[in-house]
Amino acid sequence: MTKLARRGLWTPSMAGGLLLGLGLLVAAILAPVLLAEPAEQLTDAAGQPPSAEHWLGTDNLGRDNLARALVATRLTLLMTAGATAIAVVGGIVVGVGVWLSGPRVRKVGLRLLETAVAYPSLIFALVIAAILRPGVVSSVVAIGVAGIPSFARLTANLAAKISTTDYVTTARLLGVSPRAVALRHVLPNMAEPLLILATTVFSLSLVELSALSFIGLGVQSPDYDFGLLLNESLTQIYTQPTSVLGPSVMIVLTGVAVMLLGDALAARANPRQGRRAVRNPAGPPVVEIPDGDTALVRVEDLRVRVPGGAELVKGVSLTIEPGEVVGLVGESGSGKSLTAMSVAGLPPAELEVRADVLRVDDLNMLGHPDRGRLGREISIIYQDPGTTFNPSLRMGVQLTEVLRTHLGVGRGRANKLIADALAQVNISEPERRLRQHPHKLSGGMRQRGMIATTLVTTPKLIVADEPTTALDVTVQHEVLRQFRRIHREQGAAMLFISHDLGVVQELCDRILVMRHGEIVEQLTPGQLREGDVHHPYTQALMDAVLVVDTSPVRQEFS
Amino acid sequence: MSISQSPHPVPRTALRDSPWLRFGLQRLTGLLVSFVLLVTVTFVIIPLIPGDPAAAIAGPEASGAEIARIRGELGLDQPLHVQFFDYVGGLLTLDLGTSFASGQDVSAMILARLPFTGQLALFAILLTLIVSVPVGMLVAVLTHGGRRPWLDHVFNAVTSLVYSVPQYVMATLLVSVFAVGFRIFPAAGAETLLSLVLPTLALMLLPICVVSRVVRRETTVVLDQDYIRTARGWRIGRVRMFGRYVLPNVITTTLTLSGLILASQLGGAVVIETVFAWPGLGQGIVDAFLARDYPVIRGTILVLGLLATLIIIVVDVILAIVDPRTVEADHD
Amino acid sequence: MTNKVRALGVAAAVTVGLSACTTGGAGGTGTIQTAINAAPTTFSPWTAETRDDYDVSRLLFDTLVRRGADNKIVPALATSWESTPTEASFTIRDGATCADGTPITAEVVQNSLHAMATAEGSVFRKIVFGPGRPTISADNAAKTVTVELAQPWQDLVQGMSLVATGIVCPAGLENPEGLRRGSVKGAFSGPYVLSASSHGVSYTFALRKGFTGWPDYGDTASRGKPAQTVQVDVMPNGSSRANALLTGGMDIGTISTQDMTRFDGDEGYTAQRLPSSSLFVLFNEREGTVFADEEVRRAVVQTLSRKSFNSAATAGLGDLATTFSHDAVPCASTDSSVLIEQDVEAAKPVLRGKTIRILGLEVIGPQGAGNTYIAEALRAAGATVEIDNVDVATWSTTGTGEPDAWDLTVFAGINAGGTMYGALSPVVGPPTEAGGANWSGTEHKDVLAMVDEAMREPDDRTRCGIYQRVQETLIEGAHVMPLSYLPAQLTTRSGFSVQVHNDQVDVATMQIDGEG
Amino acid sequence: MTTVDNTNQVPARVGTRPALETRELHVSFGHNPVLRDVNLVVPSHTAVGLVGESGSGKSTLGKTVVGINRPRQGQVLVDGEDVASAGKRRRAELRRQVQYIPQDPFSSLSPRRTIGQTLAEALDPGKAKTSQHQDRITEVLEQVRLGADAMGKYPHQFSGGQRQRIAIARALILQPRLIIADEITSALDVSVQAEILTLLRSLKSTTEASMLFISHNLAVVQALCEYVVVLYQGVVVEQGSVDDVYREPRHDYTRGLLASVPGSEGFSLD
Repeated sequence: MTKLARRGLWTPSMAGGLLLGLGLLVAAILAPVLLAEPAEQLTDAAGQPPSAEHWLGTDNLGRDNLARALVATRLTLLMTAGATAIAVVGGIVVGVGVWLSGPRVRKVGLRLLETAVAYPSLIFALVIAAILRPGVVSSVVAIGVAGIPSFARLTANLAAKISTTDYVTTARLLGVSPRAVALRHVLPNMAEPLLILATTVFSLSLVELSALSFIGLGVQSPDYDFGLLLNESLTQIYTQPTSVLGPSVMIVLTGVAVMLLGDALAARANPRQGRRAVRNPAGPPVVEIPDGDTALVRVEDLRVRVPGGAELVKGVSLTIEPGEVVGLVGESGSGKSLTAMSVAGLPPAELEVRADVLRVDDLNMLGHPDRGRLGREISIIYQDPGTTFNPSLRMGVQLTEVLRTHLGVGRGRANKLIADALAQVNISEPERRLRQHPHKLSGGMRQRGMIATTLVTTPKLIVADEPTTALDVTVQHEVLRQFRRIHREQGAAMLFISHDLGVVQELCDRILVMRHGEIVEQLTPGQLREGDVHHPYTQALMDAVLVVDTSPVRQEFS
Repeated sequence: MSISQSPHPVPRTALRDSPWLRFGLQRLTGLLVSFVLLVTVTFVIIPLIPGDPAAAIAGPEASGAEIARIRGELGLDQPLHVQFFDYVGGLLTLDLGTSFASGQDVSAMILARLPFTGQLALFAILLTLIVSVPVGMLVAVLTHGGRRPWLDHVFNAVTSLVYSVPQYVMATLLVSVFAVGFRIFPAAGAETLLSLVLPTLALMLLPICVVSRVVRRETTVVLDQDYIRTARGWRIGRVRMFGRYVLPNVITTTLTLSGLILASQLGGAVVIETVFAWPGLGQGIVDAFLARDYPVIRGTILVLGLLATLIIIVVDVILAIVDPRTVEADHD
Repeated sequence: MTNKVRALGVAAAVTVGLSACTTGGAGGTGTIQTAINAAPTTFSPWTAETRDDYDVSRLLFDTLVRRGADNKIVPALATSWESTPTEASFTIRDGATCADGTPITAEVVQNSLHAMATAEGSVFRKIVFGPGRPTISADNAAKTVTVELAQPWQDLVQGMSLVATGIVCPAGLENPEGLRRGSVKGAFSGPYVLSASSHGVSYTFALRKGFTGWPDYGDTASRGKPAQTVQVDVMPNGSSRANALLTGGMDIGTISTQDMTRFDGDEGYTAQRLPSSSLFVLFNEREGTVFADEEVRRAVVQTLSRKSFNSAATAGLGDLATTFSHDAVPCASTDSSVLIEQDVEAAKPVLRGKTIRILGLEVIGPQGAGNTYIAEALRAAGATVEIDNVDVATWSTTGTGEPDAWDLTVFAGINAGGTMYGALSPVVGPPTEAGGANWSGTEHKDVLAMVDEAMREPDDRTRCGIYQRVQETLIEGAHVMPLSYLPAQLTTRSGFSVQVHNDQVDVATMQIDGEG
Repeated sequence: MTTVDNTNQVPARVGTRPALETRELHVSFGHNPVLRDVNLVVPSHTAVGLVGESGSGKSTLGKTVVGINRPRQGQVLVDGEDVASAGKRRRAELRRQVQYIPQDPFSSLSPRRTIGQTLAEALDPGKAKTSQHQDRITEVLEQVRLGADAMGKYPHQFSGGQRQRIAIARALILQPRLIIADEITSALDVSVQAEILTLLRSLKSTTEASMLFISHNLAVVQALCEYVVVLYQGVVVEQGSVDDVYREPRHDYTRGLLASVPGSEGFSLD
């Protein structure tokens, strides 16, 4: 149990699900052995109300209702498991099969699956059960087969994602057969989501099996499952309600047990599970700036940590003067982004942020400063992996957001303003771009679009978090030029983050080198150019910068 | 220097290359293919159901001679391929045939039932969306980033519980409490608008669980997206954030799912219709099964298939309007 | 559950009736809401097959006579009649008209009866007219219609009370297809016309202006008036009906599930339980089968308890049966001493090692519980039992078409004709494979001879004596085992009424009481 | 020696067949031409850089060579043999002579398979049993400076740079004639990029494989390759030895590329 707890498995969902599940398993195993007689023997005590002897009364053949409900657990679980297995295995075979077949078959197959999924599955089951004649096996087959299309579709969706990954492409290039690709790469990598889906299928099968009984096409006497018992007693719901209690409670318990287990599995599969939001103590929204403190941004002893875990930023202090461009350089995981986002007031919710001072102008970033001021005064530009803009909104809406929300500019005027700004950062046909969705624009255009917004909102501080990392060098060049330009024209201070010393040295007035959550060196571009660095880490970063050598003698790279 | 711009400005394509046209054609072909499949499969498969329509019509006290006569009258003594061509011939003139059991026009019978089912399914899905989208989003937002773990557990437990109650038990409970107990709503039939309340409620509960869970999950996914981080950077208000940035991206999955639920409810409401004596298609097809009324079974299955496909197409079109990438993705 | 209820449409369910016998005036009032189990399969009275068909036809077509209390025949369209075993003549009421205004003359009646007697597909033809073709003649001037039979058939006058002999007006005879679909308004001779329908969903019947031909059941008091409109919904689920009745959504309805007890002691309702079908064990006695041997049949009968079966099949709400027909059928045996006594111990040695295949009709009790009881009881007595609970269609198909597939079934006899002859049809006469309706496979020539004798016998007492012998022969020979009567409860909300005679709801006596 | 035309200017080594040659290769997606008339030679035992911006078609070219994309026209010759016209078995052999390393080290390795299994699969696509090929796997892991203990570990236990090494090992394990490295350093931090480049340079001298190194950064190409081919809007605009092209770029686009590497001569933000 402690082991489970450590792996984040011992949640209330898991505990509840396991407990219920175990109880049901015990009932399934023991009840048919121990309770066969009261459950199946005909007696004269027919149709009796609840009593000490028969807690839930007896049915019209004098059999104990509670015993029957318990004994039915075995058959119900077996049937539901059977139906689930058919749906899952069939679904996987069809779903993966469709994805591994040729493009033509795939297209037709997917389309057919889509239609099949939309078809009322109960009607589907009804036909199958009717043809096979009602009974245990035909119910299982009917519900199982009826569940195949939707599971196949889900599998196909998962397989679609996996089959476009590089590892599948590579395996195919290596000549691995489609079957082996499916078995080695596709299936194992979707095992977890499939397992979670299977729990959903299980609870759905349970309910559908009983619905089949309700229509009269389920299990037939003398066999009995929850559905049959429920259906038998449902006619008495108004006259002897206790008789309904046994099977309905059992159905619900079974369903809940499986759903809870599924939820627990899903939670575990979610990599973000275990994150717990931290309530950072909130300071006042604004702080007083001491006389003589000219800095626009002041950070003193900033510490960011995983609650109860590692410290990711270990006491960083920095200042940015108005109009100053400060570069923050370091490799992945050095804490540079966390530092920048703390400055911007948007640290990840699950991290603990402490600092002696953390302010931008008089805005206390440890408190809850006025949203409008934050929006107007601090502009943030992120790395562009193609996902920084909302895919379902047109560029115009998104780029004018700050203008309209915080500067009270009307839509028409905001569009006009931003269009002019886009033209200034060399974007052609700005009006058309504003009407386009983000995916129609290249990464460079999107970044320049972001930069253009600062032309019209004139923030005091621009926080740029690796804004050129995902771009080609030529595009990076152009974007950097625009940064330089707005800096010149707006005079905004800037916190510019990069892992590339080569990039920052061209743009920044001052460069801070970060490593393992600490600032290890502070440099001017001049020092950098002359190689006047002291920390070995800075030296290593410098060595890593490649420049084009166009001199006659080839540069040797070591 | 403009080298950072796309080197392949999309050229004006001929009409046949229009993604929308392709999209339309593809959907139409899909519709046709599934229709042909459905016609053939149902034709072949329905007579496999044990039980002779003639015996079902004649009843247990009829004589063997009488049953044989009815078989002849229904055309069941003809070779299967002759029956098939008759059937297909009828379909081509939009004639679904006449009911074995009642001699009534099958299309008229289906048309009489369709509005009841449609009404119920539409109401249920609309209300489902109205309830589960806000609930799902709210729970996602409130629990995002590991906040309020108790809400997380309560939400899971409650939805699991409601999800696990068989619909007919739920329906019966609703009737016994609200109709028979408090006499607030009619218990059965489809006379007034009030009659819709309980069946809709019974039909909604399961989809509400499914959809709100999905909305919640999708919202959580969306909240972790880069573009939400971007929007946070603009410090826009909560309402705008959820309305403009989260909702449209949640709604795509939700709509797809709702389409499927709507389609499956058109026939899948069998159980609810029985409890509430609601004269819809589900009830109709069960009756037809019991009477081995082949033309009605086939007709209903066909109509349901057609509706299911149509709903999918409509959802696809809506999605394509919401998010144009879906149309272009088909282009590959 | 649906099929259960649906089958009760076949095996049970007495539903709606209408009109009042003594309401003279044409004025109707208000609406009566009621329900049927399933869509009517036909609107033609001759081919009516289900109880729902009968109910609907009762509203639309008048019959010459009705069957009142104690099987007394009372006037309806015919004001008087005379009969012998081979002939009957009826005098037609003055001023009766069809829905399109055509006067109902003797000739109109003659044509309708002739059409019925020659119609294909009417199970009632033989029940009414016996074997052979009748000759029907009319005298317009004397307003008499005379039916001459090919052989003696005592049931003829009673047959004229059945829905199946409802008079179809000339417009209907001209358009049989329209008649079947209910689309020919002029075809109707009864108190109502079908004014609107949504097939399988609901049907609206409107009272005909000036209809006066209400049946005369005698001195039954009536305070009410027939409804101007009868609204009939299709409502297969028994609980739904009970709910609708309890919540005011329905005025008159029949319930056949355990929901019956929900009205016990409720003063707002009048509830009357009626046998809707008679349940009895029927053996497949064909040569080579296990029940060709009388000893084995007897052992089965000795094993089973009617009481336990009744508890399983009807939750104890049904009455125990003393014969294979309802006890309200003329000449039904009520003598329980004829029955073979239960003696499980005596049966055990015989049943041990025998394999018995039960063809179960799943509507006999919830999920076929009645059949389950029989299976378990036989199993406990040492037999090897295979049981297959199936729906009505499969049951009918297997029972009539696959004699090799089953050994025993619980038969649910509806006996819509309400005659002893009708009740006998599944056990005597030509077997199904020979084109007959006899499931058991043995013809019982001796019984047939007795029936023939009964049909010639004009004296009721003597005739019933013969029928008593018939029932004893079949019961004592363990050819059938009477079990119980499946009950259906006619439930009427206060303020409404419907008349029941002879355990049958006349399909024409629904009224809204008093001030309405 | 550099020209702007499409004449092949990368010389084949005398007496040996080039590892790769493309002749008049045309590739299009739908009706959009992506590559036009591409003639390219990767000589034996040589690294050729293929540069161009996003959308220039350079990745498409790489994918066409390994067979992920199909050319509309033209030939791909591996070791002097036309792949398309080779028999089925021979084609499979030729394909194995060309190994492809994708850009993203995070999606190029199956998360549920150990490094050993991944490498074994490359050696033996049919069985993919680690045990039979332990020695070879150890050997190749050492080549990319990872210990043999990496064999039993899963991808998530490695950093991006280490994963890229594993991807390189997978390409090397078959001792191919040609490796196509598709932007394999672009997703990495500069410091990690430098490590990978160092590794690749040392591999050049210890393996026989030629390399087609796809990148958008001329500085990276210079650190590794002898020859460079510049692709612009699907057309080869310039090619030749790195020295020649860098010293005297003929095409504006090449000049732009050269000037856009921060810190390089001519780089300016004004």
